[in-house]
Amino acid sequence: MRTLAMRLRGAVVPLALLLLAEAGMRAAGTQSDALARPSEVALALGEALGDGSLLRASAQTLGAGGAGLLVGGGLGLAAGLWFGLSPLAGRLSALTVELLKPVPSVALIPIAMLLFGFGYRMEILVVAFTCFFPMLMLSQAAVAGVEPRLLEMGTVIGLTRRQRVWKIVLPAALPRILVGFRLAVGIALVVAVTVEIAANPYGLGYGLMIAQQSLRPDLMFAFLFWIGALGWGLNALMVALQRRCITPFNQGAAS
Amino acid sequence: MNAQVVPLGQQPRQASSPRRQAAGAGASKQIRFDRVCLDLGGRRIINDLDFVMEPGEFVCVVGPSGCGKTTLLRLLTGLVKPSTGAITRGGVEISGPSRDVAIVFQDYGKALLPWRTVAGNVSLALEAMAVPKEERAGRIADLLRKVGLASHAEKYPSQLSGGMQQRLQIARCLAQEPAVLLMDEPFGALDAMTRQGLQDEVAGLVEELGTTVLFITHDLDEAIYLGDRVIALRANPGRDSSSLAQSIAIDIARPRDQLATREEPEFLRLRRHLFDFIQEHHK
Amino acid sequence: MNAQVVPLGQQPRQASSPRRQAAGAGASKQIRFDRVCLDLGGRRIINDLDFVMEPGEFVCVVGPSGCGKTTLLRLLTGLVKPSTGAITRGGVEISGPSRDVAIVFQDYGKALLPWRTVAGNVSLALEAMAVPKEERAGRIADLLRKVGLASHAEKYPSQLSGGMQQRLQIARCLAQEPAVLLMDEPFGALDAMTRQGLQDEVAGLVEELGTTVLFITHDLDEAIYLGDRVIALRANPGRDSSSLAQSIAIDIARPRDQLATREEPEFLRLRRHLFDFIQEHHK
Amino acid sequence: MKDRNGLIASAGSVAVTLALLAAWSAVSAQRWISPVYLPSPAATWQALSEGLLQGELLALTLGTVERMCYGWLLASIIGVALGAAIGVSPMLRAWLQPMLELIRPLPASSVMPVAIALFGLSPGMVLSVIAFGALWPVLLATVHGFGAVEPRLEEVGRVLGLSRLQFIVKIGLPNALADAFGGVRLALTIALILAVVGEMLAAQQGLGTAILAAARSFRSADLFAGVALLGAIGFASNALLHLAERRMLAWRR
Amino acid sequence: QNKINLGYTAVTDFTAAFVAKEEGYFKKRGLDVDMQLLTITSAIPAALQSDSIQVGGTVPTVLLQAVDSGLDLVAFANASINDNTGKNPALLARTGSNIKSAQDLVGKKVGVPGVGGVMHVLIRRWIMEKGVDPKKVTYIETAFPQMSDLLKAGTIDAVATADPFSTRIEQAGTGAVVSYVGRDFPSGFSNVLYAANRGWAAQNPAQVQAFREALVEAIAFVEKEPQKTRAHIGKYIKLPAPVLETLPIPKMMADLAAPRLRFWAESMRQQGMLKNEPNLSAVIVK
Ligand SMILES: Nc1ncnc2c1ncn2[C@@H]1O[C@H](COP(=O)(O)OP(=O)(O)OP(=O)(O)O)[C@@H](O)[C@H]1O
Ligand SMILES: Nc1ncnc2c1ncn2[C@@H]1O[C@H](COP(=O)(O)OP(=O)(O)OP(=O)(O)O)[C@@H](O)[C@H]1O
Ligand SMILES: [Mg+2]
Ligand SMILES: [Mg+2]
Repeated sequence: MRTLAMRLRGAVVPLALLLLAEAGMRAAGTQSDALARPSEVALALGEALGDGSLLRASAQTLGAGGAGLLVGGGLGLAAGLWFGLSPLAGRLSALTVELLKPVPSVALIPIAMLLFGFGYRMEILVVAFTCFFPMLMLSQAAVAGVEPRLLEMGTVIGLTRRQRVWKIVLPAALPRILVGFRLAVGIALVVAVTVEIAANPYGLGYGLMIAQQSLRPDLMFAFLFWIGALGWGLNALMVALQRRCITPFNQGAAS
Repeated sequence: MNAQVVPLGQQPRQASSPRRQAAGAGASKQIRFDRVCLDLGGRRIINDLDFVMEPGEFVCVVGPSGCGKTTLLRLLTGLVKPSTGAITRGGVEISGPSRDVAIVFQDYGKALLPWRTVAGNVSLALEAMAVPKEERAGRIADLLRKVGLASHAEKYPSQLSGGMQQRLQIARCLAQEPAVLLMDEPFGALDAMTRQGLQDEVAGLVEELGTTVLFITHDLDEAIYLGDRVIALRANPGRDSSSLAQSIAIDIARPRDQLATREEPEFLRLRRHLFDFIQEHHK
Repeated sequence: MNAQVVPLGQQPRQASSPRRQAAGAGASKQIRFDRVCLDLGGRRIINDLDFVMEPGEFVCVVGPSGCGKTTLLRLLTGLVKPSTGAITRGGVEISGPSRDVAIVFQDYGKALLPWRTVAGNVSLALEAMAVPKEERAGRIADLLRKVGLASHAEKYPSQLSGGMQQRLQIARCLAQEPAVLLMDEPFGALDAMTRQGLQDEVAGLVEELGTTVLFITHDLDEAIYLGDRVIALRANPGRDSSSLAQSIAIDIARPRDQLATREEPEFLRLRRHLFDFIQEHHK
Repeated sequence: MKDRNGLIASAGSVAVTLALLAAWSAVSAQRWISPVYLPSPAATWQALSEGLLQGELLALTLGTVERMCYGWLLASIIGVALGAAIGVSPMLRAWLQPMLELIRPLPASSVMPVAIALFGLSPGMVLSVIAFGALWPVLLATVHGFGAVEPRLEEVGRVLGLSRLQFIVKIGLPNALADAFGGVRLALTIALILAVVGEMLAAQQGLGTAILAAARSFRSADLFAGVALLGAIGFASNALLHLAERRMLAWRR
Repeated sequence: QNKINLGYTAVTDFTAAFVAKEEGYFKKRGLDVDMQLLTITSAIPAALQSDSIQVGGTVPTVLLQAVDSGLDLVAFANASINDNTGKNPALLARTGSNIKSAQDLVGKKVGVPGVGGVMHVLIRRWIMEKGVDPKKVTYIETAFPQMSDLLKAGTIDAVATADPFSTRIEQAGTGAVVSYVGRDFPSGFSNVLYAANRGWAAQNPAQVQAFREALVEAIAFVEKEPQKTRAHIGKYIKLPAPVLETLPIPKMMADLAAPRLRFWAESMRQQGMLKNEPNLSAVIVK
């Protein structure tokens, strides 16, 4: 009962804002190629869901974004663990990482386009590049932040390096690695959509652009809303995963 | 039956306590501190420490809070390197932690894996030693029984009281079957009865296995009751005086008894002697 | 000069120790445990606890590890609520923490702000009480001197030894000038001399200020030396027997003395009595 | 001793970077990849120095830096404040978090058209979009930092009778600071990216427009010069932040 | 038979290709053409270069700049040409801005659909020919659908745009036409053309030829059957029906020769957009 009420409360603010927008636009009689009333957006959303185009576009975006996430996030995690575990490797790579990290993925799109043309490979490359660094930084920090006493203990009881990684470092760093992964999931979606907006002729970003160019602001906002909802769902999934992996007892290891 | 008050820097030439003869093969290595100094944060914490631990010897360390007892113990594990001087074991310089040196940390709360149960935490040591899976359960149950945690095997550390956490740490160290056991105020969080029980348990175990023990405590009675020798450290040694203020051999027969031993005149004499000495050096 | 062994559930009618008459105005509230039970994780930790603390009284709690001493203290702060029964102070049920109840936690490492210096940690309590800035420095220096940390004011907790961290926590509690002081094995990490010094310091302070004290220790000598009354808790009370195993009034004159008091026949008698009682109840 | 190790590590780190540069140089010299896509380091350096000394690259760079800094500052302040509020108040969490979670994954690039329609093509609009995008890591990390306060410290706060505000300022914030700093660092990177995207989409003069122009006309040396400048900006700002972090989190060492 | 991926953008300049596809003129000549709608013109050279598409509809400015930078692209057919009787492109000024001529644009902000794109180059040339320094005007990249809102908000003072957007801006009352810019230039220079990778064009001369022939046939159809043509357009450009009805169809011409590109080469050199003098005949394959 109470949790239901709590959930409903979360919906109050956005609903109020939507109603306000609807009322305001009706009152002002807004006529625009770039804006649409919430009610029109809702209709367009229903239509796009009904004809399957939205779901198809979602599958394309999620497929490319997911593959990019796996490649970039996986490599980032591996590198983060490596750099976190071996301070030498971490320090040697520091400058290169710091120099490459701020390179915006959008600046890469033209280069990736020339190399691969449009298509999944290009999108995966750009998404992977973008997911790589946050995952690397956060997992490196998570590993470096493991309670030193635990590592000392592990060394003293004679765990091998490998065992220390598996039995101490990873479980202790897991909560923060999951936070990083959650972030990376969000980034992957955002970048995948951006690549589609800027170049790739499929997926949600492409749909968004086409809707805009076809003078369908209602459909454009429907896509925008759907992207938000998708991100929200992914995040909820990640939170559930976090809950499963972190019991009340090992939570303390996160901090 | 006389307290050998050994002048600083000199060590007893011979193993005089019965325990030392009982030393097993695994412990047949002398530990030697050779003019060890250590600076931390620009301050001299330990100065000119020079002493020898015979294999199988049970050495207790006392001294005021902050005098460097924990630091001394960390030096022995190899977790901290001396600024000058060397620490050798069996003639070889200690370069880093080794499996046959076990340590019971003072801050027990931080040395346990919060995501493993009581049994899981003990298991960690067995896993480190590559004990086959099927053997582990039995040995874990055995160890937990020894420290009185048998009925808490499935709890997480955060569900244990302070004393129980410390006992868990001890169980894990015993699982290691170490040749050298370092204990940093291991019984500080225990009640009197549990403490006495564990004192005898540990004393018996190390005697049997010939383990060399360095035992930090702030309880003089405990130091005398357990030790073959008691070492007193000096706070703020500076650069002129050695950290080692005194080394007192305890010539009381083993096995010792919680009631009888503590009433022996030699025990009382040593206690008074140590007490006076420390009081004198305090402030 | 007789140990009043009070039957369970009954409390002394009158304040009989000199300290209780010295109770100041801030402490003029009786604390009453009224048939308190507590379950944690489906287990009965504390059962049917029923006793009264007079204003200004110094009550020591002893009992085996894991018997619920820390839990009892947490009940008094209001951090934990009893499953059944009630705890009142001055007739009002304790609903949550209040500033005039200070607590020294057992796990000192976790109770300090790691990002504040020693002085900053003490300052926290003064800030909570809205002490004007210009007054703080003087009071902090004063408190740090009392616990022997004057020369470490600018260090961070991670740079202190265990004992020093605990003394810092005590200083912060004293800064609160509490009417009720709850101490959970506060001297467990201290060396014998520092410990004795702080025992006398704390005893003197609370006597002067009329503070009511609940003091957990596993050292029977300490309990008798400090307390007006010693309470022994029973481990695993189940649902039939009360957690309160015994309540012993300590009728030894104050101020007490580390050497003289501990040699008094009454002290030794009480010590033996408590010891026997606890040994009997152990296991 | 420590300083010497640090020096060696820094030198090693520079060496690794130089080695990678050399590899790049070799690849472009061998013409394994056409210079249309991959210019040589020398060509990039030339484009860079010419652009900075003679062209308008310097002014564009400063424009981007300014935009990034303001957006980032805005994001950090709002993120920490909002994160603290949400981290402390379960009430606020219940009301706001679901909506924030819904807005968070919206790509800033797709929010831009809406922002343009609502606020016009002003610098203020670009700033608000940068702040919007860079806000999330700060917010998330701060909320997490508040949630991860050691339970014992929370009890200390309650026992000391700290007011809500005092608890936030004296315990919550310092405790969250370490986490928040991670978020703030990430926010800086994102702010830079969004400044560039903003320039590309909303026609504000800056490195973004320069890169876009280079990309459209396939001047790869100019493109790489722009990207290298972005890397340099990110590196320098991060280094400054690192310095600040080391000062503020001195207790960790 | 090889498949041809044809990349195009959502403008009616590609009407001939839509018709050729729909009426089977491609198929008749053995061409298997797939139509791929892209959102940005400037992505087309990269897509050609990487063989994501074999034929791309693009504008001369983009093509010339790509070639100038070393991409080996060629044009082989024309899509549309400038028509100095038409209404596209148009320069519209914000209502109340008092912009009546090129002189009035000094210090103002003009929205163009793509910086460096055809309209941008054209408007700068127009301003210059009116005797004004085009550098004294600020150009802001603005997507077509947003132009009306931005004019209204006062963010920009004028826009260079085309139908249906110019008509919609007029109808909404947010702006008024200053000049139909295309009318101030001669008819006949290429506005949109079909390009390919040089390698592909060299290997497939027959297909190039067939493609051109199909376009010629389609242009004849467009003139005969305007109603059917609109229906075909609706399939490839998704616009609301009323907008589609009024959409003007530009003048189309499949034949491509160097003179059709000379106007652009000149303008771009003037505006400093090309490093080298373009070799126009090498850019075109017959
Ligand atoms: N990381 C450090 N940096 C600077 N000084 C330190 C550090 N660690 C410990 N010290 C200092 O070293 C001294 C000895 O500390 P140590 O922990 O060895 O004391 P101890 O004898 O174990 O005390 P206790 O009985 O209270 O645990 C203390 O004065 C402490 O302040
Ligand atoms: N969060 C919890 N969940 C379940 N059981 C708990 C929890 N906290 C404490 N307990 C149990 O309550 C009992 C009493 O714990 P408490 O910490 O009060 O003991 P204690 O008397 O202070 O022991 P010690 O002297 O060792 O500190 C223990 O058996 C412990 O396992
Ligand atoms: Mg210590
Ligand atoms: Mg306890």
